[in-house]
Formats: sequence, structure tokens, C-alpha cells
Amino acid sequence: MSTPVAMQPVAEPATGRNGPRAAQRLTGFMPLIALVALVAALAVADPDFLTARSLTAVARTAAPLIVLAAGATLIVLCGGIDLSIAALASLTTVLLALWLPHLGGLATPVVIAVAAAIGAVQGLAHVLLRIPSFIVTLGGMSILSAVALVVSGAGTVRVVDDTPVAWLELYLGGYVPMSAAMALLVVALIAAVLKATPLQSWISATGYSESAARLAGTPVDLVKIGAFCVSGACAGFAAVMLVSRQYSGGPTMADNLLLPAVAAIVVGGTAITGGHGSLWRSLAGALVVTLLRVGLPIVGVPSAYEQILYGVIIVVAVALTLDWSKVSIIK
Amino acid sequence: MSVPAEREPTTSAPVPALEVRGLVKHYPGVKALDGVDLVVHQHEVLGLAGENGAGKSTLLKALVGLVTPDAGEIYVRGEAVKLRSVVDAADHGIGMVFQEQSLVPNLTAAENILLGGEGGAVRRGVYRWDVMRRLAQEQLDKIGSKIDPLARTDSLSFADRQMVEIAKVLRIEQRSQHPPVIILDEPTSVLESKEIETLFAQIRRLREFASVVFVSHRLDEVLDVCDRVAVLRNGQSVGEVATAGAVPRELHRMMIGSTGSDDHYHENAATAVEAEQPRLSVRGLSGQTFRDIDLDVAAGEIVAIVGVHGSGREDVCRALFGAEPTTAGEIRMDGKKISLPNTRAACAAGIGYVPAERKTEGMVGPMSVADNMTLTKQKARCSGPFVAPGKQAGLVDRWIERLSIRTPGRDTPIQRLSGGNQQKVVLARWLVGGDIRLLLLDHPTRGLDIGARSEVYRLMRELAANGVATVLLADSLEEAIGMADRILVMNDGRVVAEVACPNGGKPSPLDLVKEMV
Amino acid sequence: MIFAALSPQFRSIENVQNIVDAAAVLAVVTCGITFVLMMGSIDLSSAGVMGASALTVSLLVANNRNDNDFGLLGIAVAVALGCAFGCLSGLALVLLKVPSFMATLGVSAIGLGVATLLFAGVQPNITDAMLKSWAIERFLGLSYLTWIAAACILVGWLIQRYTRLGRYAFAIGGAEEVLTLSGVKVKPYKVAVFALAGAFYGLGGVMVTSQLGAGLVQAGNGYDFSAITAAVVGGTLLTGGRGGVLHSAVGVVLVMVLTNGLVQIGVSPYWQGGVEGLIVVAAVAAAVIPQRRRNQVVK
Amino acid sequence: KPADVKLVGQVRNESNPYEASWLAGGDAFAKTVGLTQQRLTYGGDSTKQQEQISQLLAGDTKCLVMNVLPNGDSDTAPIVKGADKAGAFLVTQWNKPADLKPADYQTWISHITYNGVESGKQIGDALAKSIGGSGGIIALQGVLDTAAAKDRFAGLQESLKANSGVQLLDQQTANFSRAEALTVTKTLLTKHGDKVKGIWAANDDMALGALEALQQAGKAGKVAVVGIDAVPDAVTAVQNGSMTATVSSDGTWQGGIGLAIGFCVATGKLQVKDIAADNRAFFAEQFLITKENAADFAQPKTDPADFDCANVFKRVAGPLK
Ligand SMILES: Nc1ncnc2c1ncn2[C@@H]1O[C@H](COP(=O)(O)OP(=O)(O)OP(=O)(O)O)[C@@H](O)[C@H]1O
Ligand SMILES: Nc1ncnc2c1ncn2[C@@H]1O[C@H](COP(=O)(O)OP(=O)(O)OP(=O)(O)O)[C@@H](O)[C@H]1O
Ligand SMILES: [Mg+2]
Ligand SMILES: [Mg+2]
Repeated sequence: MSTPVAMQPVAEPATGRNGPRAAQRLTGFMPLIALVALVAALAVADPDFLTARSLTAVARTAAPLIVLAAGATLIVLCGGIDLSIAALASLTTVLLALWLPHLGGLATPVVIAVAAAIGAVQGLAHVLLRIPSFIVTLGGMSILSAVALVVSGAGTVRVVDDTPVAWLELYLGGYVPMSAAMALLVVALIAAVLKATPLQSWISATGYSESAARLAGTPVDLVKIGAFCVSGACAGFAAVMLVSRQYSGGPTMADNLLLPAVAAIVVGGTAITGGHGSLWRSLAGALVVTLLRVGLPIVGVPSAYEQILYGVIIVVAVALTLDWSKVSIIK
Repeated sequence: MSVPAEREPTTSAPVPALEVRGLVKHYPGVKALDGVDLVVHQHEVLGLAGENGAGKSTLLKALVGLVTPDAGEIYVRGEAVKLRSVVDAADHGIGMVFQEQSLVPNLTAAENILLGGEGGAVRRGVYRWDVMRRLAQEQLDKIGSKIDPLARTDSLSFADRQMVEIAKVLRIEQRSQHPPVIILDEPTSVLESKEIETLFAQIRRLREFASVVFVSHRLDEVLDVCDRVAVLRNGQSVGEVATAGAVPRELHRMMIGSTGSDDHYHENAATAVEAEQPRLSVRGLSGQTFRDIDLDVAAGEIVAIVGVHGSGREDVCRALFGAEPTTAGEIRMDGKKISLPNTRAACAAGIGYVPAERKTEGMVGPMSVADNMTLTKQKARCSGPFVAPGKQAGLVDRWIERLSIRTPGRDTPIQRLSGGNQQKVVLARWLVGGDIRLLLLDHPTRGLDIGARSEVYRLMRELAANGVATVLLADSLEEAIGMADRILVMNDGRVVAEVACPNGGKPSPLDLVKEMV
Repeated sequence: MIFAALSPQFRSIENVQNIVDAAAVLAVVTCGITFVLMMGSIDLSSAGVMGASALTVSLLVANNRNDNDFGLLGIAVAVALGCAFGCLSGLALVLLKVPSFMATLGVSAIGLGVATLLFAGVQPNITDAMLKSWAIERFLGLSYLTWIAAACILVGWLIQRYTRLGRYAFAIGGAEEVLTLSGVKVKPYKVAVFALAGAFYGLGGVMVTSQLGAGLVQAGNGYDFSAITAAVVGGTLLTGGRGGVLHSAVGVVLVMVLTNGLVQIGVSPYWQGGVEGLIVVAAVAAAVIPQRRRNQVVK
Repeated sequence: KPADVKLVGQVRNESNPYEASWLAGGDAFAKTVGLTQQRLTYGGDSTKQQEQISQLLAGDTKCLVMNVLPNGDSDTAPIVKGADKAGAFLVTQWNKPADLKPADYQTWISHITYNGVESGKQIGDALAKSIGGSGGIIALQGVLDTAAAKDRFAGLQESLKANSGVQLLDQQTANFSRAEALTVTKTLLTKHGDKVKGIWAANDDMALGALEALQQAGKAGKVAVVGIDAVPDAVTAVQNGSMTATVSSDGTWQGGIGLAIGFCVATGKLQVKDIAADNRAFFAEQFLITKENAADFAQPKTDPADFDCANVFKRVAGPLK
């Protein structure tokens, strides 16, 4: 059926490798450098902060944020944004808390699947109705919040028997918090899948230039819906972590994680316009944001100055981590 | 920066309007300019010719302060200058119409014309629309354009926008007290022949009060409108030609360093088409901008569609690639009915599309040559669902070699390549899979130099010989006639005529124009 | 329209007054954010800026915390403070090259911090007769605040139509690189646009203070997303280059009618947010369906 | 070893008068024992609160005393479990799920709250009385997801049962926020017009917002308003008659007492096992403030004697039901 093209390319491959330059490599490590600098600064402010226990606590604390940011990073890479992740996570905590007594251990995969489905529905609305993702997910945020309120009866749902999710509170080898390890696993898994398959280039192409990607035959719509789906699943998993930590689900439990999650993505150096960035960057970004959220007050910065410092540091961190050579216009 | 004082004319020869000596510009991996010398006399139209990537755009950008040269001098009317920005250049009376159009789409034509130098139209930051309208009208009158200065730019036709660009560049007259130098980087590559005529009339008029630098890959045009042609090759000046009596072949020889073939369209390589069953068969296709399109393309056949702007041929192409919704009609490939809800389906059916707007639709600028080339065809770079980096690299390198794409390497972002080389990468995208059956080429040679063009033509012939069906929206009528086996003429969304175009029995452009309007 | 049918109270003159009055602050904030959105940037700083300006004004006019009584001057200072915060966002954007999303988020945090510092544990209540009267006195049935908002919309429209700042903001959203190529230095204009928006937020903070009779740190809570929603519902594109102050004014009215209508017809408070979200999505979907053409990019 | 004790007070934010006075009370207590209080605020963000607590507990917890205002009921359990594991002394206030009891823990010394049902009922009754026992009222609810909001509203409903002449025209949430209360009240006023004789608000901030709305609608003084919390502005309003009543919840005392209890236990002056079961979770005394007694509450003041280890449970009004 298909016509083979006899016109074969010339045989011997030309050699012409030019690896990334040192400066470029440095910008790649910028999020890590920012992270280390921040830890150092906090340690100077309060030497007690630099203990293994304290740092493990940071890692454990950061886990839900990492997962949340990792999922949303995919959408940002596609050039969109997901404002519904936090509301979706809140709703999922409620669902999980409600279903745990009935479904037991099965509840976890079920709620993650439900969250993924909700993400996919938003993706579908975005792609089919051609509504900007900002609007779809802004609407999604309010709708999901409302559903969470109604489903929970506007109250907290206690988890009496939390054994099915308690494993997330364990410590691997007595040191590494399980939730942090799982967050790392999620990031590594998604990053590996992207790297090993054409998805990486499809996502970047969609983010850099959606029309070019579409006319090259890239399954842009599927990629976007998939990104929303994964983002939803990640929100669901983050919710499981929150439930295991809080022993309950609440209709507004995760709501305040939205802006930190977006901040984590941007502080990691992922371009908010799409295309350039990675999940690893978001991981570093999430740690930076968590350090700012909990580290500043713990080392004794008063509340008012804490907010001012948070604002200043986050802006400076973004200025440091963003790779300007990859982003032509900054809006 | 102060306006340089006129130098005392010591000799009888007038000072050149612009002079460039030993300009050098390095980019990572390339030497875009390698000691270029150039002289632009007053009141002359200077042509600039050279292959893709010869450094023309880079040189011109250096002249308007967008590129800072690593070495070399620029003299304006005998005065050495350092140009740091477009404003700087404008103050020295140098202005440029860029290769890609550069107007703000959501502003009025008047605002675009006066952008950055509103003069009396803006007092203390406040607009005076009446003054603005008047000033813009003056500029438009100068080039004889009839468009409404207060029309929004995105509502204008392409040709009108080009006029606005020229009117805008002419504003620099007001900034410097001297005759301006106006640079036109490939202004004709997107124009129809009628519009080109108008443009040339403008250029000839400009000569009265300005100097013009003109770049085009259509050498006949260059010889037609210019007084003198300077030739660049590999970032070096290789000589110049007075146009009187010169022929394109001579110019071409200077550009590439050897004589090109006479058979520009490789008509000898054209293969006879024996069509038992058409590869592509379209019946009654209708969409928003076209109706009742019937179209057959046999395997190995090249069918060109010609028409004026807005004839709808581009949308037909997109519809055939699943990128534009259709309301009625059926499409068959090799007799089998297919539906094209999206571009993915078209790719799966073995259809490839090269869009006209390369920058925004053809390529993903920041991504590497390799990724751009293998964006579509999974089999070409994957084993199973996973990317095989070695396989991909080998394949890409071979195609870079095969199409002589000039790039520092396969990992270079495609946006760093010159226009022609970018286009080759975009074309290669459809070839790497080896399963292409129908190619839709929308202006595939737009902005390509004569050598690259020739290669694209040969490629098309070779593909045709291997049974690929081709639909071509040609850059010019000559190209359509030269390449096609059959030409469809579209007007206002309908196919109005079909002209056979066999080797040896080619119609003349005039025959086609009659049908088009 | 639907609400008018569903609820007789909705149709009453008083309710129309109520809606228009309630829209005043949102209108002013949306006016400011429109200029930023027109450039294709985004601004999330209103919450912080409004908080800071609310505290500033309440401490500068006659109040229960100190002996200041600067009246109009105090209001001017608060607006100027908003302007300064806007400047800060703009500078972070153009000098540090931080995307506006983050720059303004950071500035919002700084604004809240400053507001908390000024708050210092004791609620400042204003006793300034003029500022209080803004919310209470009426002219032609509408409160002074509403007239101030109307004036803001007018000024905004004039800026957008007749000043270089406004037109360039529009142009930056259309094709920023072209402006650079044409020799326009866009950076000062970007900073100026953010400063202008900041001034509007500052005034918004003053108006909230007038309404509440006290300077609240949370004065600007929720206005960031509501203003964006209103602007988008009005037809301003988040990608920039389209829309305008008048569009946004219409958007504000729509959003307020919606909020008010839901309360009037007695939708359960749990569902109100959800219904609002649904309607916003539906409104935008309805608006884009006719334009669905070609290989158009939606981000 | 009192000098080794680390005192931590955690509230939502420093930007409202009630919680600011809480922290001030904590500071005042800390000064009496020659220590300083570490102030933590979490901006009403449950996750941030947990994060701060777990970070705190990851540090030195030998002599840690925490006086915590959990953001919602659900936030109490993880705080308690964390503190229990780390051995930090904990006093919580306001929010706690009913089945979670300090008595079951070693270091969770006490939970203090006010009887929301009672206060809701008290102001409901005061409102009914001031509108003459009949007429329509509207209710402004707090954040729906909190026990305080629910209890107080339940109190209102009890009061309505007792005062059959009073009719609840409408109820909406204004999320404990002054600004939201302003808008909601305006809307409800136009909806129900002159039928509205009184406004019941679940806290004073909302009551103050409602007052502004009344002023803007030209109905100042014609509609009775009640609230809960006794923030200074509300007390002033009660004093000058624009508000009918409020209920005191003494932030300054709360901020000090939690630390005081913890401090007493940490320094061994009190033994957890000696504390009466009723004192492990109790309602604190509260007072209805009306025009008559408002002057007594105009200035919040702390009495160092309240924080003496012998007196820390003096204000217990009854055990949690
Ligand atoms: N920004 C850039 N970064 C790196 N290399 C560049 C850049 N711009 C141009 N080049 C390289 O410099 C060389 C000259 O490019 P230039 O655009 O001047 O060619 P040109 O003669 O205008 O070609 P065309 O006819 O295709 O427009 C090319 O090899 C190109 O790859
Ligand atoms: N009736 C129409 N209504 C709206 N848009 C139209 C209509 N006809 C054409 N257009 C638009 O005008 C532009 C140019 O039209 P078209 O694709 O037909 O040009 P063309 O014939 O390919 O011209 P060329 O290829 O020479 O530039 C396209 O963007 C097309 O969508
Ligand atoms: Mg060029
Ligand atoms: Mg075309």
C-alpha cells in the first residue's frame, strides 16, 4: 500500500556534535544553586535549622507541593496553566476521607483515577471548546470547590482508621520520609517517561509553537488532554499525602497550595510561556518555596517581614533561575 | 547622537551614502560575516545577492544597529559611525523593511507608520488623531497608496501592509536632514506579480530622493530594478555587477562559485504519469472559504493551484491536511475514502504539509534541527514507544548531508539557521519517515536562494518519480508552469479552470492570468 | 435577564443601585488590570497593593490611631504608594526579567507585609468625614464611590485611546518585538503601565477603606482573580492586544449582576462559587465559538 | 529550669485585632517569666500551619510549650499527634473534633474554647429583645467549615425557637470577613427591604461590616446588630449604641493562658495527672456585653495573677460536652 521512497539519504553520517556550553550548563543548575544558597542563609540565621531532623521535616513537608507542582509543570510546558490543582486536591481529600471506610486500600487508586478523570475533563473542555486554560481551570477551581463543599457538607471529614494511607507517613530506613520518597519517585517516573518517548519533544513543540506543532502532525490535543490528566492524577496523589498527614479531608484543605505550586514551577526556571523547563526544576523550586514558607518563620522572622522577604526572595530566585536565552519575550 | 556634519567635498566624486569596510560577525559555530565590504552610492538602487545563509540579513541588520559587528567600520556619508540601535540608525537616515513583516497588527496603519517617531502627532504623550492622520496620509501619498490611514493594520491585505511598511521606513527622512538609505530585505517573496510591479515602481521613485538596498532571491527581479548588484558568498564580498546587460546566470555563478544548470525546473527529470487510479481524489469539498472543489492527483503527478490572494487555495490545502474544517465533500486516497478530522489523521494517511508561514507554522524555533525534523514520524526515531537517540541522530545527520542543510550541528536550534536551511529541515520532516504519499507544498521555495530552490525542485522531481503525489501552491506563475503537470486555477473559492501543462506543451503565464481574474 | 425573570427583587431600582455601587471597587481595580492584560502580562498584585494603600490611607486621614488628618493629601499618598508598588512590579519585570505572574505575586506578598507592619495589632478606624461620606452620600441615587469609579473608567478610556502610554500598552500586546524594531523603548512603557495599574489599585484600596470605615490588611482579598475574571468576561484576551477599559467595564457589570443575582434567587451559598465558575466558562466559550477558525492557538 | 522552656504561640495572622491581642497576651505572659514567645502565623492556611508545626517539632522539643489556634477542626489531630510523638507540651484553643480528647494524651494538656452555642444563643436573645420580640432578622454565617460557625448558628436557631416572634429571613456566609459582610448585607437589605429589623453576625468583624452597610443604606440605627468576639471596635460600637451586643472572647487572656498552663507543666509546678478531667477540655467563661457593661471591656487588660499556676483554671466555665 504505502509507497516506499527510493530516494535514500546518503550513507555516511556527518559528525558535528556541539555539547552545551559551560554557561548553559550553569543555568541548568541554577535552581539547585538557589536552593543551596537558601539553606545556607537559613542555617546562618538559625544554626539549629541545619540538622538532619529539620531537613527531613522540610522534605516531608514539601512532598505534596512537589507532586502538585510536578503535574502542573506538564501543563505549563504545553503553554497553558492549571489553576484548579489545589481545589482538585481539596476535593480529592474529601472523597478519599469519605471512601476510605468503604473501599479501604482500594480508595487510594480510585480517588487518583477520579482526579485524573476530572483533570482530563478540563483538558477536553480546553481543547474542544477552545477556551484558554486559564479560564477553564479558573472556572474548574470554583466548581470543584463548590462540589467539595457540598459533598463534605462544608465540614471536615475525619479519617478514623487511616491504615490504608498510613504507609505514606513511614520513614524509609528510618530516615527518609516515605512521602518525600514517593514525590521523588513521581517526578523521576514522569521525567523518565518524557525523556524516553517522543512526548518530550511533543510537549515542548506544543509549548513553543502550538500551530507549528499541529501542522507537523503532532497530536497536540491529545498531548494537552494527557497533560491535564496527569496533572489531575498528581493533584489526587498530593491529596492522598495530605490525608495521610492530616488524618482528615477538608473542602478547602489544599486550596492555599495553588500559588506556592505555581511559584515552585516558575522558581524552578520553567518558562511560564511554555516550552522550556523540566520537572526536576519544579522539584528544586518546590523545595525553595517550602523553605521560604516554613523556614522563615521558624528561624524567627516576624510575620510582616516574613511576607516581605518571601516576596523579595521569590522574585530574585526567579530572576536567577530563568534561562533567558530560551525565552525571547517575557510577559 | 548628533547629525554628522557634511564633509567638504574635496573631490568631484560624491561621497557614498553608506560604506561598509571589513565587517565581521561571529555566531556560535558560524562566521556569518567575514570581512564584508559594501558601498552604497547616493540615489542608487543596490542589489544584494547571495545564497541562503550568505549573510545578507546579518549584514543589513548590522546596518540598522540590530547586530553589533565584531569588527569593521560603517561610514555614513563619509563619517564613521557606531550604530547601537534602530533609533541610532534612523537618526543617521538608515531604515529597513524586514524580511518578516513587522507591523503591529492591532494598531492603525497611521500609528504603524509613525511608530517611534510620532512627531507632532503626539504632544506630551497625548495623541492628536487628526494630526496623525494627516502625517500618515502624507507618507502614503508619497508612495501613492490609497489605503485609509485609520484602518486597523490586520484588516489590510498583505500587499497593503507592505506599502505601510515602506511608508513607515520613509519616515526616517524627517529624522535626518539627509537623503535616507532604505533597506528592503526580500520584500517580494510574499507578493504577487502585480504587487511586485507596484513595488518596483515605488523603488524607482525612491531613487529620486534616497538610496535603496534591495535583496531578493529572484535574480531577474534584482537585475530588473537595481543599478548595481553586490554579491555575498559565505559572509564575504565576492564582487559586484553592473546590471546593464547582465544575465541571471552570471550572477548565479558568482553567488555559488560555479555555473548553475540551465534547466532550472529540472524538466528533463519529469516523469510521465500513468494514472490508472488517482492517488488523491477530492469531490465536492467545501469549507468556509471554498466550495465544490474537485481535485485529482495521480501518483507521481505534480498539480499546481494558482490564484490571486484570497482565492482560497491555501485553505483547500489545509483542509486536505485536516487543519481546516470542511462542511461537505469526500476525500479518497488510493480509492479508499478517508476522513481528516485532524492533522494526525492526515499524517497517518501519508499526507505531508509544508506551510507558507515558516516562522510561525512551519517550525518550532527554539527546538533543535533534529527534533524539528523528527517531530512527526515516530518510526524514524523510535524503537517501540521509546526514542532511540542513536537511530535519530544517524538519520538526522544523513538528511542534513543529503539536503546539504547548513547548520553547525543537529542540536542547533532551528531558529539560528538561515531561512533557506530552515525550509529544508521542514521539508525533510516529511521525508524521514519514508512513507509519504501526498505532499502539500504551500510556497515551498519562499525565501529560498536560487541554488536551494533548484535543489527543492530536484527533490520534488525525485519524489514524484518515486510515486509521491504533489499539490503545489507555487511562489510564482513561472514556478507553477515549470514544475506542474497540470495547473488548476482558483478564484473566489472555486476551481475555475484546469490547464494541462505537459513537458513541451507549457502554457504561458499570460494564459493563466486571464483565467485568474 | 434570567435573574430578572426569576426574582422580582432583582428588578427593583434599589437593587440596580446596589449592583452598581457594589461594582465600584471592582471596576476601578479591573480598569487598572486591563492595561496590564492588554500588554499580555498578568497582574496578581492587587491584593497586596490594596492592603498597603488601605492601611496607609486609614493612618493618614483622621483616625483612631494617631493624630494625622491629611484628608485628600493622605488619599493622594495612598494612591502614590500603589503607583510605587506597580513600579516595583514593572521594574522586576523589565530589569530582572521576572515574568509578571511571579513579579506581581512577589509584590503582593510585599504589600501584605507592609500592610501588616502598618497594622501593628490595632485596627485603624477612620473618622475622616469626607472619606466616610464617599460611601454614604449619594448623587443622583448613586454613591460617590460609584461616580469615582465612573470617572476612573472614563480616565482609563481616555488614556487607552488618546495617550501614547495607552496605545503602546495595546501595541505591546499586539507585537512587542515590532515596537523594539521600530526603535521604541518598550521598557519604560511597561513600567509605566504597571505603575498606572498600581495607582488604580491604590485608589481601590482607598475606596474599600471608605466603604468599611477601617483600614484592613485584607482589603484587597480576592480582587486579583475577580478583576481578571471580569476583564476576561468583558472580552479582554489574556494574550494581550485585544479588549479595553470599556470591555472590562461591561465585564464587571456582568460579574456583579451574576453574584448579586445568585444571592437574590437564593442559590445555596455552597453552590454560588461553582455556578459562577460555570457561567464564566460558558460565557467565554460562547464568545469564542463564533471565532473558532483555522489553526488558532489557545493557551 | 524555667529558662530552658521555649514558648511558641501560633495564630492565623497578625493582621486582625483579635489574633494580634492573642499574641500580645502571649508576649505579656512570657515577660512575666523572663522569656520571649516565638510568634508564628500561618495566614489561615491549614497546610502551612501543619508545615510550621512539623518543622518546629523537628527542632529541639525537650521543653517546648505550644499554644496553638488550629485553623479548623481537622487540623487539630495531626498537631496533637505530632506534639505527642515529640513530647512537646500543647494547649489548643477553639477548634477540635469532638472525639479527640486531651485526656487520652500525655502532653496535650488542655483544650480551651468558648461555648459557641451559648454565645450564639445569647446574642440571638439580645437581638430578639432589642427588636421587641418580633420581626425579621438576617444571619451572617462564618466560614462554613468551622465548628465555631456551626455552633454559633446552632445557638441562633435555639434562640429562634425560644423567640417565636422572630423570623429568620435569610442566611448567607460572609466568611468571618468584614468586606464580604458589607456586600452580602447590602444585597440582603435590598432583597428584604424594611422587613429586616436585626442582623445576627457570627463574629464582630462581620457585624462591623454590616454596620457600614446599614450606614450606606441610610438605615444606621434603625436595625439592631449583634456579633461575637468583643473586638475593641465592636465594644466601642456597643458602648455608643450602634451595636446591640457582643460576647467577649478574651484574646489577650487566651494568648497568655495557653502558654501559662504549658509553662506550669513544663516546669513541674503542675502535673498532668493532677489536672482535673474537666479542666483538660473546657469552656472558658464568657460575658455578654451590652451597653450597660461595655465600659468594663473597653480596654483589654491582662491580670498577671490569672497566669499563676494556682489560677490557670479559674476561668473554667464547664467541661466540654
Ligand atoms: N541569531 C543567530 N544566531 C546564530 N547564527 C545566526 C543567527 N542569525 C544568523 N545566523 C547564521 O548566520 C548566517 C547568515 O545568516 P543570514 O540570515 O544573514 O543569511 P541570509 O543571507 O539572509 O539568508 P536567507 O537568504 O536565507 O535569508 C547563517 O549561517 C545563519 O545560520
Ligand atoms: N472569504 C474569506 N473570508 C475570510 N477569510 C478569507 C476568505 N478568503 C480568504 N481568506 C483568508 O485570506 C488569507 C489568504 O487567502 P488564501 O489562502 O486563499 O490565499 P492564497 O490564494 O493562498 O494566496 P497566496 O498563497 O498567494 O498568499 C487566508 O488567511 C484566508 O484564510
Ligand atoms: Mg535573510
Ligand atoms: Mg497562500
